[in-house]
Amino acid sequence: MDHDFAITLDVGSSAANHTGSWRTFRPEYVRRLPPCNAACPAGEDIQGWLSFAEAGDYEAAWRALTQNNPLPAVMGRVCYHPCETACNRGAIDAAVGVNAVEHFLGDMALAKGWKFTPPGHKTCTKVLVVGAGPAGLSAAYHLALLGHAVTIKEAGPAPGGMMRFGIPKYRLPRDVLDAEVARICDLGVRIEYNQKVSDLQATMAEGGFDAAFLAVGAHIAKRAYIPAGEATKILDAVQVLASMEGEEKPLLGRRVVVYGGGNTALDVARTAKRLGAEEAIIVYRRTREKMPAHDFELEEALEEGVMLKWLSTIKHVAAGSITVEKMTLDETGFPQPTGEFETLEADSVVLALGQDVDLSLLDGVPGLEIENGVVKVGPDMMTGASGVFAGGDMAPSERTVTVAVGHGKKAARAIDAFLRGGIYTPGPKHELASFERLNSWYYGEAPQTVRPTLEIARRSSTFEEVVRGLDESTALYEARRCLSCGNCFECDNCYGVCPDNAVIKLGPGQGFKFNYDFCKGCGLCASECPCGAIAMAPEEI
Amino acid sequence: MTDSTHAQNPAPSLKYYQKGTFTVGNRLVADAERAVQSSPERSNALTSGHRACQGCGEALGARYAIDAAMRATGNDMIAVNATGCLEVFTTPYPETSWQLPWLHSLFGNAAAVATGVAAAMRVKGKKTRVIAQGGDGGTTDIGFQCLSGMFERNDDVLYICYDNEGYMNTGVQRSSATPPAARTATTPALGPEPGNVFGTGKFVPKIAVAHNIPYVATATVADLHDLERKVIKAMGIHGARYIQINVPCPLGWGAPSSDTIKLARLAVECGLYPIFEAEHGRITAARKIRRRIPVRDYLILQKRYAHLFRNGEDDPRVARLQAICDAHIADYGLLGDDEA
Amino acid sequence: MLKQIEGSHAMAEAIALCRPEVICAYPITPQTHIVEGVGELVKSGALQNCEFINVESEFAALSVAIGASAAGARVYTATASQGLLFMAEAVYNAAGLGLPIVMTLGNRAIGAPINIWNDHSDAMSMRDAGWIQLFAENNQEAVDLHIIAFRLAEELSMPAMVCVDGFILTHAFERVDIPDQAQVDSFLPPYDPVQVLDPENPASIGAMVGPEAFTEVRFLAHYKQRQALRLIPEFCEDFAKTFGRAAGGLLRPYRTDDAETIVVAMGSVVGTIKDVIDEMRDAGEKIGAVALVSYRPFPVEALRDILKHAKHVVVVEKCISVGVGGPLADNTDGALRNLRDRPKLHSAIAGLGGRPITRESLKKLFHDAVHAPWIGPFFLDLNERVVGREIHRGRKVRRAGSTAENILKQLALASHLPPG
Amino acid sequence: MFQSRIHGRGGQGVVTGAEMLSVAGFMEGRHAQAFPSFGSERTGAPVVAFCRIDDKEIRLREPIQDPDCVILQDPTLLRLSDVTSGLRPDGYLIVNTTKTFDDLHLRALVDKLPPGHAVIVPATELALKHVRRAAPNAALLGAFAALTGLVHFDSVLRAIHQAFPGKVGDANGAAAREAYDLVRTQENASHERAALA
Repeated sequence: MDHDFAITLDVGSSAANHTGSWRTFRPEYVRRLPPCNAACPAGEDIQGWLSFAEAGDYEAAWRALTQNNPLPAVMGRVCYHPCETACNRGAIDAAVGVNAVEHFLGDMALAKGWKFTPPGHKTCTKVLVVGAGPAGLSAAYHLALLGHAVTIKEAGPAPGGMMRFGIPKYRLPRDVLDAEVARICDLGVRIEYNQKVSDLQATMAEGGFDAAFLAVGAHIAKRAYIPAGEATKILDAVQVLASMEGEEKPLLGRRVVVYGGGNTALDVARTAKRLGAEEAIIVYRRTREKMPAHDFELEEALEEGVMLKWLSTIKHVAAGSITVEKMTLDETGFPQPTGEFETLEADSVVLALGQDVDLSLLDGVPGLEIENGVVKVGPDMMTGASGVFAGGDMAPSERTVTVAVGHGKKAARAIDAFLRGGIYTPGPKHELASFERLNSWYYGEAPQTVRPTLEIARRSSTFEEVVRGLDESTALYEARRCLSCGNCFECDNCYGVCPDNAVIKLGPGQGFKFNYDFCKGCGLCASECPCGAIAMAPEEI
Repeated sequence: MTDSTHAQNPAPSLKYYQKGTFTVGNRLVADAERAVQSSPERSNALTSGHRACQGCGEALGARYAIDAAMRATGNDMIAVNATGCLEVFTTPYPETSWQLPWLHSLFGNAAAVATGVAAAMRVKGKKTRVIAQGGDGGTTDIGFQCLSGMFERNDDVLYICYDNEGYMNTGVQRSSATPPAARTATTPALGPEPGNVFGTGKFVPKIAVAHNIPYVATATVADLHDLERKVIKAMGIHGARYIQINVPCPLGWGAPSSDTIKLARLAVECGLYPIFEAEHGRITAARKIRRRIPVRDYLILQKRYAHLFRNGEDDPRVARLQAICDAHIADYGLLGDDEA
Repeated sequence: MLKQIEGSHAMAEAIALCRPEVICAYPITPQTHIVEGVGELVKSGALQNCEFINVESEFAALSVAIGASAAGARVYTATASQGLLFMAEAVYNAAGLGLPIVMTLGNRAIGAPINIWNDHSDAMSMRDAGWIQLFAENNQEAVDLHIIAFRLAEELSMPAMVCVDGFILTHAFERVDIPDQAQVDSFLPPYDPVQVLDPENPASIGAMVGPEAFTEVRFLAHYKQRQALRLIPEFCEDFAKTFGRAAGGLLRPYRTDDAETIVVAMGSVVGTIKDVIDEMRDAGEKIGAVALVSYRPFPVEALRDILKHAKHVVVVEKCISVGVGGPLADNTDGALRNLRDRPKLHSAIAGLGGRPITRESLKKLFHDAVHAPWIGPFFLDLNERVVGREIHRGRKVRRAGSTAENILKQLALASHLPPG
Repeated sequence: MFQSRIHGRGGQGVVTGAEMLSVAGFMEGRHAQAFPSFGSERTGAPVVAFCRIDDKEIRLREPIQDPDCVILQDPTLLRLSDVTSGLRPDGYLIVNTTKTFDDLHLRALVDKLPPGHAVIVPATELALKHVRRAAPNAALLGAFAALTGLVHFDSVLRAIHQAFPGKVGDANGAAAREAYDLVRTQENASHERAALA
């Protein structure tokens, strides 16, 4: 068109004016560490696998999940999910039900028969794993994926360790555990049962193992001295829970007292109820707030009729009754005796006061150090003995399945590096994506989905699983509650809110990049990024 | 997985993007359900290289609105622009940032010029749609007569007012859209009543409603989906339509350039800027406040209100502004059921 | 077709024949009958394909016209006096944007004091706005100039104002030859805009232009308007061929060939002046006149060619540029600038606010110009007694009140009539 | 050139009267120019309208100061201004009244005019009778045709019909016709008187 001079201009001609020169701060896309990932003892990339799940690609989600943890169906049931405690969504409404989605994915994988992809190449190295508990299984899995030949020697008759002998069936059905272990074995991992290793060096030499990972767990119950009469029945929690796996169920009587305040105490009390006890009373010397057991487990136990006696210690056990002393907390929160006593009826007393490790297999291993009843390990999980690594409950840490799985993975990587003559160094961690980094406005109100629970009446009589999985729609919903803290989820906000059209959209999965020719550095993209994936950095002049 | 023996958990309604309910786009939803602004094919009616200040709310609002209108009309539209920041920063010779047929005539006549364009289209039997746009000065003050005339004749024009609450182009002077107590160059923070007067107010959207025109709406740059929906809805209607968009001005309001959208959001959440729709003289919908805040939280972020918080305690006029918010909340029913 | 018709209605019919597509109307005396007339033609269906828009002000009227014109429509509007001032900003804008809007100006005085009667203050106030300004001597010319104005405006992409004396022409019933549609169609081709708002071919019209290009923009506007000096005679010739009568032109000399005194004037007063000249010629005086049709562009060379041999030039105009004198006299003076033996220029201000300009007064004026010349602008038929008294009173009393009201009071006293 | 000036009040059809007169002139192939005394034409305010008729183009735009004919539509105006000012010595005067020239103190003026150049017409009465509206303009034009002979009555009638199509035109035409006849009768009588004198 013939234009009037100066008054009429050709469309879009301002592209010649590069306003990027105005900028004093430049936006940059960053990755920040989501708090769930940071909190996960198993080192799962929770946000990563949730992002597949929220798109409905459950197999991809499961594969992403199992890059770090081979036991999602188990973990989805027994993990105490510190990820959810850390979850930023908790500050908006409620944490994302990560555990529930993991549960869903694990079950779906089993139902669909998804298998791990075997490694492309094999090494010629052999690794011994002692113990087929979560740490051992995890280490074996990761080592197998790295191409190493792995043999697990397990003292017991079945795999799972504490997952089998410590966690009641109503929390973890055994078919689930068996199926996930079988999938690990499918990678070529050999498990030898009833093979208690009593001399590590001998066993390694005998088998020609190049390295060993020890994860025998902590199966020896701690005892407390309690004056007791003759006919009294005092058992320990490990014994009770383990015997649940056998043919003969433990005889606990009508009134069962459990002594202790941890999750194991709850497990025992709930098991007792299921075995027909009319009363299951937990005696704990401190208050509910101080109790180490998880709140949700306590809630479930209370629902099932488990009773609690706070601020009490058992002073004497007699036939059919026990004597407890009332306690009071001092300023430091430590329980002090009051001198007041009370008698409770009890057919049996189960002690759930913690467990110790059986360290006998380590006798004579040079360089190995024991401290506070556990094996000292370095940051790479290696003990003082070269090539001997340890993890799980026998290493210093919190004793949970998830920690154990994390130990196994970490150790596997370190063993792999060791076998290649190097040292494993994990990559640098991103800065934490704390809640302040987010712009929570953009997230819709979406309360957490609660997994369906078994009716109370049936819980007291059966060992059916109490907490059931989500169905697909609820799992999808839950996955989509993830805020994607610290990592771009392609919401297009930066692309939309830039007043200067200086954000280039690269297409699905590709994210965005800045057009610094036009970006004036206003910072709107950074402040309106929901997940804190944009940082403003001063321009160098 | 459902089992009759299990307690029924009320199935939560599955939203497709809890993660990004209010974001511009989302990889999970169909293209058609995403905001126009999320599309790589958006028209960018107002393209790069314009000379708006960093974080300009008006630049943003204009692109949002015009892109949406262009989507709605299949790019068959013409825009008329009043004099003001938007005009100056987009079309300084020899460069224009517009990518649609665009005409600037004067400060106070955008509505009338648009009427003329629409008349020409009608007489020529063309379906081309017409938008007039301007700032609050060009709309609520100097352009008010033309605006009212356009409304009253029910001319086929969508008028969009980008309300940044003052004459920003000329260096931040007071307009009839400047809120009470706000400091501007002509209402300095001096004397016993610093800042703008507590007048009787002149909320042009309600005046537009009084014309019984087919459609009136308010919107902000903080709620893109709402804004786009309203523009697209407006373009589906013939006759006179009016949309007033709150567009914070970092320069005039005294706020960081990165706070533009946040301020628009807070202006709504405190109740100071009611977001509603009206059709044919009746208010038909109001956008509920999602996370209510006291007006103080909104004011304190802006230097134009700094004098209200100077001596360690709040000026009594903060309470007067809160009373205005409260009245808006009551009048427009801005609280949801659970908030009310 | 010959008709005895009111000037406004004749113009309305002519405008309709030009097939305007958008007409903006806002009432102001004495232009009202014109837009009423076209409005009627639109409502009755006689004028098809035309949007008639009743706007809320003159500012809106021209603004609507601007929008419609930029969008490619042939546009017409009309105004007068205060109305023109109220649309002033848009008047400049339409020219700056190069929009070929045609507007009738029913010439009327500007207040205060408010006055609805004829003079040229309104047209003169917009003389620098960049519009073509054509002045009609009678209603036939008013009709013809509108047709020419559309062609001229559209050819040059420039708005044109046809100035018609309020009441004197707009309200006069006289014989007018209204052309037929075929004639107008053959003279005035359909509007083919130079640039237009078009989604198929978008552009930004109305950019902000800084010091780096503003001079050039203004130069080009001036250059473009000077083009009209060539086009106006061309189109008028073409008009004469099509319609069989002469019309318009830049200017029209009357008995100037051997004239020693030449009167310069615009608009309807030229008719009266011609009668006076005939009378004076009959008395043997060598006098003639020039009717200026095109005030903008100002035909400097054509006017100089006519005036250069005269001894006296008397400019009679209906406007006073307060503090200087008559703008037409100034422009005429400019045309004579640098002539070696330039004629003496006598400036007369006449007919302000509707005061009748009589043959008698004009005859005396032309006589005095030669025999009793004055200095500066001469106010024809000024009531010197009233003015003298008012000046005297104003000197004595600080709070003298409104001059206009005092004059009315004096006149009422003088005529023994109750004031007001 | 024949110049007429019509005085009346807003609402009495003064301007229309002048226009109709110009149309009548135009119909006879002559040039005619009618124009009002330009003002805010409010009902009841004094209004003046002018009409020039000539055989050649009329260029003159000044108000008529020396009329060949004054038509006075409303004699109450006599008290307000000199409505007959400038009336040429050989001019005509038509007054709408039921009174006499003496009653209106016009005798002196009338006597200065040639005999038969001044007539009284009860035009309002005629209008009320035929048109049922106090609009004396058409009747006065009938009288004008009869008195001056400047235009044919037929032309006046056609002009009236052009301004008022249909029944209103017929009614006005009838009023004009009666006024025309009335004046012709008076004229004949006065000619007879003149002849006798």
